[in-house]
Amino acid sequence: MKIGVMIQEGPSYNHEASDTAYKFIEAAMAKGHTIQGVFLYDDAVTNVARHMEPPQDDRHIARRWSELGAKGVDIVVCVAAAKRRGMKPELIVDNTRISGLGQLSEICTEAERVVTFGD
Amino acid sequence: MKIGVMIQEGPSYNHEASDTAYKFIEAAMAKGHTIQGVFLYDDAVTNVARHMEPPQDDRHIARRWSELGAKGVDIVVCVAAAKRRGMKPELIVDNTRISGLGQLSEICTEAERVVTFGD
Amino acid sequence: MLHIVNKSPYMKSSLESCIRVAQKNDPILLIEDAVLGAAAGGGVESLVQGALKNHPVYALGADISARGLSSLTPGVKVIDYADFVDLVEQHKPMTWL
Amino acid sequence: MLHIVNKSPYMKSSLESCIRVAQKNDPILLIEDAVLGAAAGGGVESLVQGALKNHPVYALGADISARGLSSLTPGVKVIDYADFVDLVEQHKPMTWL
Amino acid sequence: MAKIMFVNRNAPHGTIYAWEGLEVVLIFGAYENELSAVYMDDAVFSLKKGQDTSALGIKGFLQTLPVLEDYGCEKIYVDKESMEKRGLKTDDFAIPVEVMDSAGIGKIMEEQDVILPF
Amino acid sequence: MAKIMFVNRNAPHGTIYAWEGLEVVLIFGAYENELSAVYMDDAVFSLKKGQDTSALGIKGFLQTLPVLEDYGCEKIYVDKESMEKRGLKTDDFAIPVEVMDSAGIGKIMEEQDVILPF
Repeated sequence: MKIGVMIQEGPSYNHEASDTAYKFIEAAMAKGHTIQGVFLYDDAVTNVARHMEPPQDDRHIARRWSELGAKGVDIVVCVAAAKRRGMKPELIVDNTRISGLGQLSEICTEAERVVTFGD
Repeated sequence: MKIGVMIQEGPSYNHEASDTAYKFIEAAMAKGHTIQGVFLYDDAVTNVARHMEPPQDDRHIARRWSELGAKGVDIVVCVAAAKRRGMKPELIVDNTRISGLGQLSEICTEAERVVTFGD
Repeated sequence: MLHIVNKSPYMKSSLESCIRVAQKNDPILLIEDAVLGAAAGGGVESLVQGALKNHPVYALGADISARGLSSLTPGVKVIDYADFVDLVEQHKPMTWL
Repeated sequence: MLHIVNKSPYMKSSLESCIRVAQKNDPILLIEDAVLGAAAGGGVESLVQGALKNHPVYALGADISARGLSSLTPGVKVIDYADFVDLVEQHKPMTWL
Repeated sequence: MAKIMFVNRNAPHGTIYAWEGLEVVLIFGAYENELSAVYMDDAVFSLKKGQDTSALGIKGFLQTLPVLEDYGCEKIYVDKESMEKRGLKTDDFAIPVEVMDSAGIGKIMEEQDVILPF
Repeated sequence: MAKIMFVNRNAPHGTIYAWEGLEVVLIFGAYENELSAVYMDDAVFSLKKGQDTSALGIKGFLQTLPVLEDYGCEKIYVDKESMEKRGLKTDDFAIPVEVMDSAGIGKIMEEQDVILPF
């Protein structure tokens, strides 16, 4: 089944939303579902900040998304939200991309399910 | 009177906290009070993202803080929170600085009042 | 002590916790979404009326106007940012997020 | 339809709104801070018991363990992320933030 | 072609959600989908007449509400209980809406392909 | 020298506040202030024994609680009503606390120079 994911807030480390979304996606992929796209909206854009440096014994949220992107999951950062927060293209991790809300619309059209995580 | 301000969340644009804090500080300075320091904690660190580009007809939150800093207000960005969110020193606006929670402790000791704004 | 509340009492229990703990005559200031609690005729009006028996209750005018609230619970005083500063000068603040 | 709730019912009214709108037999899944509502013996237990009359109620095990909740309201089913995926496969989801 | 519904639950101005819940309509309107919006809980205040954000220094959205229909969001539902609990009447709203009870809201949600909360 | 109180009201793990409310004690402890902490509302769950965050993949803080005192935070108050409403008893907590009613919490708040909410 094609599943889309929107992370609406739950910016990196402040809310659990990013963690739940990641665990959900991992489990969905393990079951053979296709992730149609992960749309990072509002403050969720900070999930993929390239220069993120969490404490060494903590999870690395941006790296996790980048690795998921390397596996072929389309990770889309909302352009308007990114601009408001100073997240230029060179400041986001590899294997993710900046695009518009139109991408969320397409995810909603193509996916059979769309799950939202947020604050 | 010496007033300290902590902005605990309310990252730029997502919550009103940053706006209320700014309006409060403006009003306090207009009355002749001293702002002992503004401590940006947790997600509030995104308030001073250098590359922020809000829509042209909207307020520019980072520039506002930078201008306040230019007037001599000490605007301190929590180092641990900044690291978690990829906010390196070169990515924050002028007239603000990155430092530790010790600065918040000093604000609490020196200010006669400490007001918190947040989510 | 000045109690600052910023969450709508329709959605979050912060105002209730504040009222429960606040000492008699301590002022309570509603800002941001909390001003929705100051609108007259709503389901939380009795909560605010109860608070008014023991506390001066203020609401930030800029937030009231932004939400288009025309009729407020009698007794709630509308103030501006300068008055907010005066309240902080007179009382040590605690924010109920 | 699967109703996903992530806020503690002690602090925020999301679960109440969800229960009010959810159609009979629609499953309700408690995740993140919402699992606090699944703990037995608390003040929101009657809310959850009411929900159980009309809905299967699930709670995410990882969130339950993280909060050290040992005793849950009878009837609440503890599930893992894989079960969460299955619920989404079976029902279109709505998240009550 | 999907049936997409935006469920607005947050109060205006305290957070950006009310704003984004409208922004998303303006963009989604360019695609071939069937759009609708629900306003419930504190989001019913987002529809209120007379909102003036000038003293806050932030942008309002009263001018966006009347154009939602032009962008393909033809149905705007308001949850009756949320409205009444907040002492509001349909006259208080800046645009015409369809008031619906809890069961009705639950039913139209059930008919959607995708629900996005704001 | 100031009397500083950290008022914890948020649930553990869903947001970072519970964590930061402890982090701040570890740092403030290096300065000459009188520190105390209150746990009320959902934050009473932060003190619960047996929290195991391994399945979430995030760091817990049960090991931090017992050292708060060493960092100069000698008083840990729990709001009685919050605790009872959530079906918790002092036996459920990982550290010894002082349980206080609403009036008592209000009174000790009043005695502080600075209150920081988490």
